[in-house]
Amino acid sequence: MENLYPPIVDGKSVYDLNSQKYLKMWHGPQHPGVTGNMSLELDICGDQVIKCNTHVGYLHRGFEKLMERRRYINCFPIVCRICVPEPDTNEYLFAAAMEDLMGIEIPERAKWLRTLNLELSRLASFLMWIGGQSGAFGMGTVAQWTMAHRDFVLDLFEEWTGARIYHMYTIPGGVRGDLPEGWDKRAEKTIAAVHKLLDEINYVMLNNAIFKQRAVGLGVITPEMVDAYGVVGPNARCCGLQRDIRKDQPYLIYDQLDFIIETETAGDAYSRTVVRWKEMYQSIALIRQILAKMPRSGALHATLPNVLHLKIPKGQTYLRAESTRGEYGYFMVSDGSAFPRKVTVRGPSYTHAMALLEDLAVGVNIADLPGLMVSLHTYPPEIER
Amino acid sequence: MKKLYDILSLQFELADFESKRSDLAFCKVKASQAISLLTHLRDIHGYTHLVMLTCVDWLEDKQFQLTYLLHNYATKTDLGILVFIDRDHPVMDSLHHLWKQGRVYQRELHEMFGIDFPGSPGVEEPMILEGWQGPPPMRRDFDTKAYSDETYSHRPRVQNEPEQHMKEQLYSED
Amino acid sequence: MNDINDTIIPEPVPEYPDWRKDAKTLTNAGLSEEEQDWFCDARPQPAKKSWQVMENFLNWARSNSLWILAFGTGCGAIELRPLITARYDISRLGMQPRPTPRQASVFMIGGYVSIKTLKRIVRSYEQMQGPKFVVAVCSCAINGGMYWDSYNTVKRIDEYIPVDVYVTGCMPRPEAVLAGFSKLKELIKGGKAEGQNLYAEKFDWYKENQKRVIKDWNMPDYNW
Amino acid sequence: MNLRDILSPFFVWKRAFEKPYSINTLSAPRPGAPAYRGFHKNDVSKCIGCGTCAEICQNVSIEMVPVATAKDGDSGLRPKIDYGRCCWCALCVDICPSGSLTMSNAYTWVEEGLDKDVRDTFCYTPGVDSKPWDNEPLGYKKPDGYELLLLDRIPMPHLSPEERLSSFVELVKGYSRELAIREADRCIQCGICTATCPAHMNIPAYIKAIREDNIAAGLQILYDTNPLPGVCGRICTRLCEDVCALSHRGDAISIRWLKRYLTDCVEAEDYKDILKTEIKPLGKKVGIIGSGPGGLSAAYYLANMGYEVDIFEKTAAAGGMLRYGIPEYRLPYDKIDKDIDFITSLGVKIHYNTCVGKDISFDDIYKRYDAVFISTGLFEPYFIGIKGEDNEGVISGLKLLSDVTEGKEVSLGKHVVVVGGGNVAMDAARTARRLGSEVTILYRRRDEDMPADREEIDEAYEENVTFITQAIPLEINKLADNRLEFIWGKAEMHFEEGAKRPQPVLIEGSRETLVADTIIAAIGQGMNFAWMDGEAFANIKFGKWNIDADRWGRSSDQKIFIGGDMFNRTADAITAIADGHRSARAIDKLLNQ
Repeated sequence: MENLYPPIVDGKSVYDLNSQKYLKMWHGPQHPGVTGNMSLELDICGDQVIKCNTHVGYLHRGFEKLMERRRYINCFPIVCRICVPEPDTNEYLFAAAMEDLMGIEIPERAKWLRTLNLELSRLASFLMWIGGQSGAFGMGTVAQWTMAHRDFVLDLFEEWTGARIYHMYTIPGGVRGDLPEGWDKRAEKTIAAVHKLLDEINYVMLNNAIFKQRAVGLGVITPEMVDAYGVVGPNARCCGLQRDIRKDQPYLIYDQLDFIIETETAGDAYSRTVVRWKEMYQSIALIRQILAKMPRSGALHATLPNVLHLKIPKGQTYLRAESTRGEYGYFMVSDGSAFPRKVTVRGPSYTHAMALLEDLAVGVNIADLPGLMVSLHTYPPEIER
Repeated sequence: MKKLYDILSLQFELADFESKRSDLAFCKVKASQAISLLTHLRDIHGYTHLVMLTCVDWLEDKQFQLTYLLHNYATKTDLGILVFIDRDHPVMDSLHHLWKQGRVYQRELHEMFGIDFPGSPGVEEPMILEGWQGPPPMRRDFDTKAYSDETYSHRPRVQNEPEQHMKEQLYSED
Repeated sequence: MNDINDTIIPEPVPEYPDWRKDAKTLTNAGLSEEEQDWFCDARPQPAKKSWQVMENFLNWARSNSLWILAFGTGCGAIELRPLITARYDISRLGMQPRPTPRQASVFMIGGYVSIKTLKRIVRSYEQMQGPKFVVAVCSCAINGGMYWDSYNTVKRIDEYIPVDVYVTGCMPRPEAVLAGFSKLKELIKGGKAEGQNLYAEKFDWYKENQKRVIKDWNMPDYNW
Repeated sequence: MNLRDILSPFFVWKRAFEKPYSINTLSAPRPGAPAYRGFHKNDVSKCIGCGTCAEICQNVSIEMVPVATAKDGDSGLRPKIDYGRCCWCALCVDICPSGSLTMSNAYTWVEEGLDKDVRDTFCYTPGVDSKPWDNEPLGYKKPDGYELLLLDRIPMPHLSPEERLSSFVELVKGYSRELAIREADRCIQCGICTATCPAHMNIPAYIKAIREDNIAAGLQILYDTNPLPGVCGRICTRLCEDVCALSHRGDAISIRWLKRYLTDCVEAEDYKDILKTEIKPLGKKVGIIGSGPGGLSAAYYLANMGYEVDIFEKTAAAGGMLRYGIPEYRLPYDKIDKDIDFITSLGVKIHYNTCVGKDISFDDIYKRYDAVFISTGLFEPYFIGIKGEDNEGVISGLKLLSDVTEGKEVSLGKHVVVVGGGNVAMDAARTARRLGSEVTILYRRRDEDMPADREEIDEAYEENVTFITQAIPLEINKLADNRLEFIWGKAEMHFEEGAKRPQPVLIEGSRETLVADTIIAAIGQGMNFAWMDGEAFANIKFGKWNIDADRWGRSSDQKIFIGGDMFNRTADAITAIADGHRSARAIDKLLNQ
């Protein structure tokens, strides 16, 4: 079999596609194994990938262009659409970048509520991801459970913010409204159910012989690769790096909360799964802490100038936050007018799905490719925006 | 950050140091020195993480502002390197050899702003758009609404301004 | 008020030629000569109706086995996952996601459609076996939604493929999408979900619209 | 691989015995959460059609469409929402100034797609077109604790009540630049005020100019419709603020103070440069009787159009009621002079101390001029109509005010009673306070029915004026020590259907007494037609209480135009200014075409 694979010259495979030995195959955009809407252009030899090209742009809406012609307040509803499974990070960062440029301090309670919002959406996003991860390795049962539990979390969001997916809760200047009466109790119930689910996932998925066989050693990220590829978040933590923006550059009230950075050392798909699985426990603990410590009265929203003709002083800033996928950042440039000059969104999937995946996919079986993709936790809409 | 700036300015022609926060600063550098400055920052000063590379179109000044944002995990600080290049002939040195994801950023900038990065692999290939025939869409002089109105059809709609409407209704003969 | 509130007057939609009068074969001009051989050049034809009793029976059968093409075209796709999993469980309604267009009968357009995706949608739709139906969810598919001034998304999907049922919302809840599917079932049972035949009848009009926005047409004209 | 890895997945089979997650959504659809953002609802009776929802909607999904019903301060438009555009962000609900727009928790709307005119699918006007969720009580409403609009007015710096009483210095200090910009920033630019303002001043435009700190542009906008902005910026009755969209849930924009800020920012010398008046003389002459706001307004616009304008004024200074009817602490004389001087600088001639009918005959004027504009105003005070009113020591409010203006020595004594609840009553009472008297105001109806500005009433309270409401004057008697005994009776209020204000009815046998040195009657003024005789009036028809004229002030004699208080019943400066402007255009139409 060995001689089937193309020779490697200068670190690159050399082969002729027309030689009948190799095949070009498109994987996606219309493919159940592809998260979101992207496609992989594969050159395969047998069932092994020898070259992978990522194609994105199926979800390009031109957000950065649209924001240039919308008032600041009018950008607020559109930013959450950049990342569908976890919109709140976008909302928070956009609002925070605006507040940073304007020099506005938001009320203390708004900070707690924003943190709660971020953590809850982190939990929902991870639940969705773990369903994809298990589904990609053929374990539909776990996907059924996690999607249902994600829905329970979304019910909490719906009651709190008025919408399931796009909460549009973190508005520039603060938050939109308080927790409803009795929400804490229902939240605790849902969180307890998720906690129980996580314990079971340990049995069904992480200790599953098949999952272990397929995921261990798949798509290994070494610590040297991390900076070279701009790898962030759980993908960086899976190879032993203690990097978490919530600890390194605490924003909102993360410095008042007690949690640890979960790491693994192997750097493969399995350890990435474990890191995220552990992080969900952290997230649950954080939500419980917030609910226990949160101030129950106080202002929710700082007074802004009239949003209809709000102008932001000239300047530029960069704000980052730790999303489920790693560093999410907003670079906002204001030219002193009522419209943003430029808002650049740095989605963590950008580097993971483009440069990193293309290199990690080489040598992987086609059957494992969806698993590898999901284990990098990429969401295409934040790549092309 | 200011200290670092002072050290760097011994070697490079830097200008316009702006400290935004204690952990974020921006400074300007000449286009010809940018890549060597980035290499220097990465290898000597620990700015190992290329957070992003983006472009701001200053149409009025006929300039593109390329922003290379670097992060130092040890000191937990960010340094934004601003490079201004001519808008009519936008060419910039490539950094694909420093960071693997650099070529992706450059490919996107080539497509969205029409900036050329000679030597960057695949920079000419379209990344996001397919069959795009207009000007690079993220440039300020591209009007997305006009393009959209021209290319796609919307439902017809009439917008009444309250002030105008009341004038017509209540005191038009004055 | 600023320019975003300008009045928008659309261009008049061109009259489409009657396919019967103009029944020539397709040219597949977007393909290379070699590739032209790979695809057929026949036009789509409206399905012939059999006896009413038979037709009613078939419609009943069709309405109870709607297989959805698992192609998440926009944000709307995110509500497809809860829908097909335990909580909402559309298997109860005889529906399930299918990975390939050849096996699917319902195309769910999940909101905004960028030009690059539109190409794939058109191809996937044409590859689907008849009878086929389209459900468009989210406001973006109806009139552009929040991307009304974007250069890269189409505003009204019904100009490019025929849509049987619309569901509005941003996002529509899974229940609303379910209501859309129930409506589709009703229409199919009543024999009113004729999108596929409409596509065949107004084929030239649809093609013209598609080619107007897909500037690099390198696909077969009718990918069957 | 160890045995545990193989066996542990089977552990979860216990789930098979748990309750399934599936919910039966088909037979009983789950309602949205109580605060779910579903389809819109609009309380059309509260909606004022200000269009702020359309303004903030980034998707342009809201169209303002005309509806039949319109009330005061209502544009007659209602939002029509396109659910092919809406993104359910609910910014429209949050910003709605009247609080009429809300959302229901309904979320299902399905339509067939084929063979339909798509123009109106998924479009409807909430509250006007009926929908199943109209009466749904649940749904998203603007949450408490956060506000997109700035509802609180920027407080205007005032003199303290103690400082005020010691002099006639203007008590309102005026906005500083920073405060004015902050106040202007609150405006949502809906333009409902423009329709309500009698002069239809382009209020949103000049507020925008203030916000952008473009004083010159703002002044030009003011002079488009109002040649006495400095005066109006101080004493305007500001009907605009009553209908301000923000007044429904918060404080109206201080439109008047912003106007004042604009004029205060510009020195009198700079007016000419900013307004760039270029006059091309037409060689026609217009005579104006009365130099009140109506006359001055007509004079300004006519002069701008190129007419030669002469104003006849019976007193020694121009301004009419502005000067003689409004005390200095509200409208300093130099501010009147600033506006009038600019008008005279355009070539308008004012003949002072020229009383028509006495010093010059109206026939003379009628012959000399191509058109005549009459705005003599209401200068005959009404009497209370009770016994003893002719006693010395009973004066009219107007007389007190004009005496003070003219600098005459006025001695009111220790105790003063003012009868009336209008602005003149307040002015008279507060002037008397400044002259050192103890003042009591008697008013027939309740406190909240007083026609005077609320602000003035509050300021009168601050200045320790005593108010007696629901009091009907009965009799005035002269006492032995030359003081006056004022007898009044308590009234009760009778509410009649359809009436705006309740009717006071005297309680039988009620009789109270006050002792005062001076009694000031300030219950309104009427007109005097006595001077109107002569040939020129032959063609003029008199109505019930006034000269017959159309809304442009054209009387039945085509050369004679009327305006001001004698023409409209609002009796305020801004309406007179509007009349002057309207008549000026009508005169121009008459003479120039």
